[in-house]
Amino acid sequence: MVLATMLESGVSLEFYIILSTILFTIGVLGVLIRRNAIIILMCVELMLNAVNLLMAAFSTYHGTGDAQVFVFFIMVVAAAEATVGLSILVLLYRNRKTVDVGMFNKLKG
Amino acid sequence: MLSLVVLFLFVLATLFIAFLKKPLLTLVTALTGLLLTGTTLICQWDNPSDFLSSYKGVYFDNFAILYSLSAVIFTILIVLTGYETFKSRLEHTGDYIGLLMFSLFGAVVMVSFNDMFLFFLGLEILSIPIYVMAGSRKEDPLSSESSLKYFITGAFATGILLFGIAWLYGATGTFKIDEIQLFFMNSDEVSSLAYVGLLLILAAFLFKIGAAPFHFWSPDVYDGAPSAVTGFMAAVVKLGAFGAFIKLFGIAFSGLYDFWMPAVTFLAILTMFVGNLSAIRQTRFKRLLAYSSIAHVGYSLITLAVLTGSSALNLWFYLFSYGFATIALITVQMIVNDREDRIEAFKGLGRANPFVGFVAVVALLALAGVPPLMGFFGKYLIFVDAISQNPALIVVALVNSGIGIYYYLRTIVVILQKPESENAIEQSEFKTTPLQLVVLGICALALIFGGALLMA
Amino acid sequence: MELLIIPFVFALVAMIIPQKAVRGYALIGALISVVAGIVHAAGYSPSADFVSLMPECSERFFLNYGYDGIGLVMVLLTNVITFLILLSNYDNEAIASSKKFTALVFFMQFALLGVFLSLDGLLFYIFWELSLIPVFLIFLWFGAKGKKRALLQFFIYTFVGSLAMLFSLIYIRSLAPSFSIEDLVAVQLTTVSGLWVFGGFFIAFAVKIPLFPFHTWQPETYTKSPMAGTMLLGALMLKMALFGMIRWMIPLAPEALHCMTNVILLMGTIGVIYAAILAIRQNDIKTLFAYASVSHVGLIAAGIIVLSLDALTGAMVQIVNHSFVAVGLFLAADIIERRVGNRNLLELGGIATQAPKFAFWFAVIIFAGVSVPLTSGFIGEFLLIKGIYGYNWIFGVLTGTTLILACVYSFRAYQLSMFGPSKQFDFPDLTWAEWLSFFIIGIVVVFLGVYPQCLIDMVEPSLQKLIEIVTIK
Amino acid sequence: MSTIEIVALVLGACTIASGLMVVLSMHPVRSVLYLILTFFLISANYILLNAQFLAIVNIVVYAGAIMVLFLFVLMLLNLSRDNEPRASSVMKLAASLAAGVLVIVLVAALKDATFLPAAEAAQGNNQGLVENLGQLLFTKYVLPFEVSSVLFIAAMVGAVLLSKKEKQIID
Amino acid sequence: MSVEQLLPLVLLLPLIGGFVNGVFGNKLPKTVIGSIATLLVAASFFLALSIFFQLDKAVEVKLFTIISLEGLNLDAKLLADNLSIWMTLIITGIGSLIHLFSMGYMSHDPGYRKFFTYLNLFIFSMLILVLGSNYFMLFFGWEGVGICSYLLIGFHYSDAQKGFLNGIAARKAFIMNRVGDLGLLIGLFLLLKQFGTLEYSEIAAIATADDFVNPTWMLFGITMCLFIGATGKSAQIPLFTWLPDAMAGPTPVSALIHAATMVTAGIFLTVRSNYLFELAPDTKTVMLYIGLATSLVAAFIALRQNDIKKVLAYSTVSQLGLLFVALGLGAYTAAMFHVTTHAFFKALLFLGSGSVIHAMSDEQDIRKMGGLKKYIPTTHWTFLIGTLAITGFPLLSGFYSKDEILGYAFAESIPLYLVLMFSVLLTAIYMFRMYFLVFHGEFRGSEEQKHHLHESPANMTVPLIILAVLSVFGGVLNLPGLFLHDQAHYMTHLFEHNVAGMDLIHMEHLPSSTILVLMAVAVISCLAVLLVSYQVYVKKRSLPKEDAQLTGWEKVSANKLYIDEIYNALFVRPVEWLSEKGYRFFEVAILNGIVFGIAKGFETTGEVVKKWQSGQVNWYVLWMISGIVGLIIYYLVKI
Repeated sequence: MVLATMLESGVSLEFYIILSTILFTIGVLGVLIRRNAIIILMCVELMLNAVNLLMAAFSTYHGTGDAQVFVFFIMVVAAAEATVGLSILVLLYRNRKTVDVGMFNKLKG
Repeated sequence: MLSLVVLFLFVLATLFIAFLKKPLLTLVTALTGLLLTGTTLICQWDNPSDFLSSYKGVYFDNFAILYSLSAVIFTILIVLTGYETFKSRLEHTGDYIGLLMFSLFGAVVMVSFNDMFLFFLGLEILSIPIYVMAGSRKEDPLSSESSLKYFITGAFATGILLFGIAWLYGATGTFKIDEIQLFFMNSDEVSSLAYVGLLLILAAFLFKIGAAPFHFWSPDVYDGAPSAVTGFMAAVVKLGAFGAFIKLFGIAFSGLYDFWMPAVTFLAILTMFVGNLSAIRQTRFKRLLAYSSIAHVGYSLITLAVLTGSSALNLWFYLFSYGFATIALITVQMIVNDREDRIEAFKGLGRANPFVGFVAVVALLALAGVPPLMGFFGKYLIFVDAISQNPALIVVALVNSGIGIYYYLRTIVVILQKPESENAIEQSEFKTTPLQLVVLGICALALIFGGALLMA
Repeated sequence: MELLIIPFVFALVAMIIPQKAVRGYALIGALISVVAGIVHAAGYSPSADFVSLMPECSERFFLNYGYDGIGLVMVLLTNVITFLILLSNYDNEAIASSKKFTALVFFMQFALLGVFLSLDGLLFYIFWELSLIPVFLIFLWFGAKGKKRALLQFFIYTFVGSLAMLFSLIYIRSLAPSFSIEDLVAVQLTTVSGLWVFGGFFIAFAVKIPLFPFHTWQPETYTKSPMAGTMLLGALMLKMALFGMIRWMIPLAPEALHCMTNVILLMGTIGVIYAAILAIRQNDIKTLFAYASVSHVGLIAAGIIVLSLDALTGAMVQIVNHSFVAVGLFLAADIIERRVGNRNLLELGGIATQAPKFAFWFAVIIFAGVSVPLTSGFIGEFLLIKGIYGYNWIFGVLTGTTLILACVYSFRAYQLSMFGPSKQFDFPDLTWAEWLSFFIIGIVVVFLGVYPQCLIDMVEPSLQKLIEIVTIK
Repeated sequence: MSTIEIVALVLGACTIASGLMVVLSMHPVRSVLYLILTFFLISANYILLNAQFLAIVNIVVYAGAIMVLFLFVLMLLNLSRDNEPRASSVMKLAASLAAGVLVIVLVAALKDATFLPAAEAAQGNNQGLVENLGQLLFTKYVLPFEVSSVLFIAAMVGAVLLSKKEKQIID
Repeated sequence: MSVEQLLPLVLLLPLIGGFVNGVFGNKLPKTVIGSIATLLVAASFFLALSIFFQLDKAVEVKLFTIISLEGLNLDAKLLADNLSIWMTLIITGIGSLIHLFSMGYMSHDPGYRKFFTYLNLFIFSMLILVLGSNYFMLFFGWEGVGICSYLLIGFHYSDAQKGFLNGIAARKAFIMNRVGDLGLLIGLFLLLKQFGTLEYSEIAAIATADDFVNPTWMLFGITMCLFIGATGKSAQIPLFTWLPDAMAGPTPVSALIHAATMVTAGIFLTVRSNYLFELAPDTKTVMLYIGLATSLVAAFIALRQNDIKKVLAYSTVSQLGLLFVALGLGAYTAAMFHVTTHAFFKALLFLGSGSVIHAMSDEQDIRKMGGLKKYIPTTHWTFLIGTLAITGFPLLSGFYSKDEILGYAFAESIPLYLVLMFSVLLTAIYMFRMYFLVFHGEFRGSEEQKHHLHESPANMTVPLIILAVLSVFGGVLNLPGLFLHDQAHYMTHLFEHNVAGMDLIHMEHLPSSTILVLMAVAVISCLAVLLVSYQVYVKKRSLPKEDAQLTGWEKVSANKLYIDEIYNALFVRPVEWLSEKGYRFFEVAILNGIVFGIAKGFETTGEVVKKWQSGQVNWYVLWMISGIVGLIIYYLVKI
């Protein structure tokens, strides 16, 4: 396939590392500045996706499938986390009628 | 491997038997499972075998068995001590116990893994039930809040960890521990990818064990979570996390020891100070425990910072003693059962219930590291190991022990103090259950004689 | 081995015996310990080597017990003083009939004996720390009002101090094959590492002795703690530190001596003078005695550190003397406080007319405290000051002022409380238990003042060996 | 610059832009939609990386399942309004600073990175195909695979435990 | 019995007495108590006497070892030679008389038993002091007598008015003594350093050996230290102010301790160490001038004292000064001679004053007395003898002993002689003043006192009479060679072994005529003072002024040269100030402040660190990110 040779053709590994780093950082940024817990959860998903992308890039680079298998597991975990996270949010919403993380500051000091 | 299977089967059994709404039966099932797991673990001592010989995903060497067995013991204690609470919601009794056992499953995987796959999965299996359990007092907003905080920071840390694993994989091209180890041993020049990956993984670990500046979740979560869960986090989760930590850094990354050692040393110092200083002014008991736990993480990190042949053992012993002390204190806290969880509520405990008071004092002294309790020997082993390499670090640790004594002692004084009036005793009745007393007894015995046995 | 087992067993059994029998039980238990100590002393022929209590298994660290002359003296002292403490509290119903108290005192005795008998660094440390717990509990359960601050101050202070010692022990352990004292002594340190080791020990001991300027915990603790606690502290716990200097600090790290001798000597000397001067205007009798104690032990510490045979011998004599005197003084203070309900010297007076026996024995104790000849205090201070004088004459003269200053504050205390016309309170004379306590103290003090040689013979070989170790290193 | 490079660059830029929009758009639903877009773009990247199966799974699992779940919860909790309070400006500044520094230091760390020799990018480099991955997953990695089922059960039990309405609360 | 057997017995008898009285005394009647005490001391005296006559050479008796260490050997050892036995005789002799006197004097005192116990213990301590064969034993006794002195000065501690002051006087005495003791102790250390032993005989052997190289500074130090010790015990400048205050004790105590025996311990010490002092002439000079100054100052103060015992006390100080002048001149035998006679007449005077006080119902102020000679004749006559003896009235004991010292002074230098003579003159002035005021003129006390006036019982007068006889004839012990060549210089010969090897008797080189002139001067001056005093106090009946009317030198004298005030300002106040301020501003504010400041610091830090835990999860994440950034920066910096 034509596309398979992309690494040789000048799209370097660094490109993907930087790309995923930036995506990851965007996720981090989201976690930091958003106060809606659901969005924060989404940003975490974005972070995980950045990792997935990096894994895939390395997989291609190293020429083994291991990393892609790893990506599957990351997806598994992401799904599990999303489930649990959302149920926590539902619970919280029931208790406090909000999902604004800024409101959850009773525990401190 | 067999123990994992046994554990899993009994978790399922517990979950299903719980539908009968007979809490005692559920408890018995769970305990049977845990005891059987323990037995299978013991049977594997000195006899590391693998279920799948072609792929050594998990590997039960003595190190793994030691850590797993301790985790099993702690889980038994926690289940016993928390039984009263679990029982109060009949339809969830099985869930509670099952989730704790799931978490234990994760912990066992985390100390026996052999590649990043299982490490990562183990970590998640360890964490996710705890996210849930932290919020398991559903009507309590604090519990939910702690759950949320733990979850957000935990998920974030998972992201960091995975990112780190990815970078590491990029550098080494493998997920296996032994291959990574070989890679670092053999290559003269290690790619920066590996360094960054290592640091990201380190950060994730520091989060999981609660070291500064990744510790912020822990006081809030310890405080908000139901007491039994707090105990579980302090004892089992920490054991699992540290087990994996020393496995990765002590084995896989030992080639880069010179690189990460100063960072770990610095963070150990920072953690000790943050934990101890924050604990000084606490008025809530579980927060105090949380900060003390942070401080203890600091001491534990010393083993990693110096990393000798006996580090894994020392660390185990330290965590083992710490676990007993914490579980004892959590049990006492549950007996006191103050709504506000004030330390002041402990006043008159020694008078009203001498045995509980005694165990509480022993546990606090053990945390403070007073000989001849187990906690002292834990510290002692760590310090002896470290002193020839880094005496200054030990000085710092001792200074911190000194600070720590302040708040432990204050608490002890509260416990042993005479109440101002006689009515005060009657007001504060401390209800105990036989199971809790058993737990306290076991902890006290372990704390008092554990050290001597080891040294002998 | 029975030396250690007896108090331990008695401590355990104390919890289950009937309430009425506690007082008698306590005395019997303590007496048995004293007898056990005397049996050991009778069979002891002075030499510099350690007599192991369990020779067959002394390589197990937690069974490595033994004594030399110094240790034996300390053991005897501990047993006798424990007996005295129990005896002198006999009439203090609230304390003496308490099972808790009895058990704690026996436990304390156990820990102290452990400190004096252990020939293993770690074991020493364990017992050292262990000894804090009973005192802590006695203080907590039987202490005066407003004790919390003093309690925390004292315990944090001493705990932190012992942590420093832990550092030293661990440090030197990392250079030695085992924790046994022979191995530790055999370690050769550089000056710098010697300073580390020495410094750690020193902090621990300086706090506990206590040396100026680490003494601030003491007056407050003494005033707030119950009499038995004060006695345990003043008579025995402080001696642990002095003993520790002789047994552990100096032999383990003599490399640091040339840097530290003058420092410690200076601290000791300042302490002697400073505490004495402060004692002069104290009106609380317990605070006054606390400062007096600071002053006296400062002299002992200074004497130990100059490491001459006479000063060391003097230190041993003075350790014994100070223990007895401390028990006597605090017993006197307690008698006054219990009967008058007041410790303020300015509000006391005229007791001597009402209670001549008490006045007499109090005077004997005071005389021993100001080291009048024919009391052991004189022998101790004579040798100490001579030793210090031999090291450096200026320090000798300065520490010698204790002879004068001690008179000033001791006699002031005695006079204000005992002399003058009778005041408006009723002061019954001594009960038999109190009298007997004073009597024993008096006999010992005078006997050692006239014939200290029996003590000197016991400790001399060990002290010679200590000096030898230092000289060789 | 070859076509592929240009494609990759454009794709990368789009991904980043879309990702940023997730964070910056204030309406939650819009964020979700941007996230789905991002997932699609990442899938495109996967294809570019010759990980075809991954690309499909990514869309199916993330965009298809997880994001729907998110949307569902969003709707359930009736949060689809633009009323999210803003983070404090201090936080914003600090967060941007931290994120910026994070990118910079990571990239800086990458500056002198050395890489293992790349694998022979042979024509037959097709480990991204489903049969290869399946092979790996069910032979070599069967244990983690099984263990992940434990994770799922745990998550499931947890989710049930948390989401189930208590009888007492209803009463 | 041999000397070796007798010697411990001499020592032990008073101890036994003290012990018996102390332990069993409360079951015994008063007479038995007093008799036990008195008889045992008397027995001791007779034993000592028998030793004295048996003794031909020094005898040492080792009792046991006190301290035996490498390089330090201190034995409890007794030494009997002429000097120590002579002192023993004085102590036990005068001691038993005073015991006898006390039986009467203290008969109404509730502390009767205690008093005799203390008195016996004092005798015991004093005997240790003089009989010990080394400086260590001497120090034992030295401090022991200090303690007994303390106990006896503060004897009436429970007195409603004066109890408290008595206690303070006792304390002052002990503390001042202690200052001297410290000096002595350091002297002991120096001796040990120089000679390696504290045994008199060994030190003497070394110091008098031919090949002994005199380490001048060392010996100066040693002797100065010994002298400091002596100034404390023997009440010399600067440590003399305790002695007048010590008069707070019962009068027999003043007689025994503060006149006859204890205060002469300093003299004894110096005589014992004479070979050392001979090697250190500078110390002797110091001693000479200190003694001279003390003598003058005390005599000056005594001039305007109105307390009968205070006058005697200052007189004692003055006489002790005179003794130190003698010692400074190297006139050891003369000093011992004067010690002996002084013991006689000063004990007599004190006991006499005791008898007076007893008669006056415990009144001590001479302004309230007068005309007592007809009420208490025995006391009057004996007191007169004592007064004459101390003023150096011809042919009485004081005349000889004082003249001997004056002679030495003259031989040394004439100005010295003149100053000393002046001091002697002052002695005569204040003694006669007191005598006349007390015994002549009108009775000035209250009616009640007058009503009670009575002569003391026999057990009080008998000792007075015996002492009066001794005061009269004591001079024969060391008659100058001028009169009777054969019997002359009995004491000089007695002590020639103790002060051997020194050129002592330079007075003998004075021509007889000079000696006669000196004697004549002394006699004339004494008589002149007597006549003038008689004129002033008996004929003119002039009375002491009230305190408020005093001016000029009289005021200074009456106020004791303000020395107590000066000492207060110089030593007592600063120490108290230091004690109070040190406690408040150093101990509490600084030291405690530091300790609690550290604790506070930790708590404050804890408070601050707690704030870090904001409760906002975004911030937690932010800190985590910062941590990661930090770690990676660490990497960038490190690699």
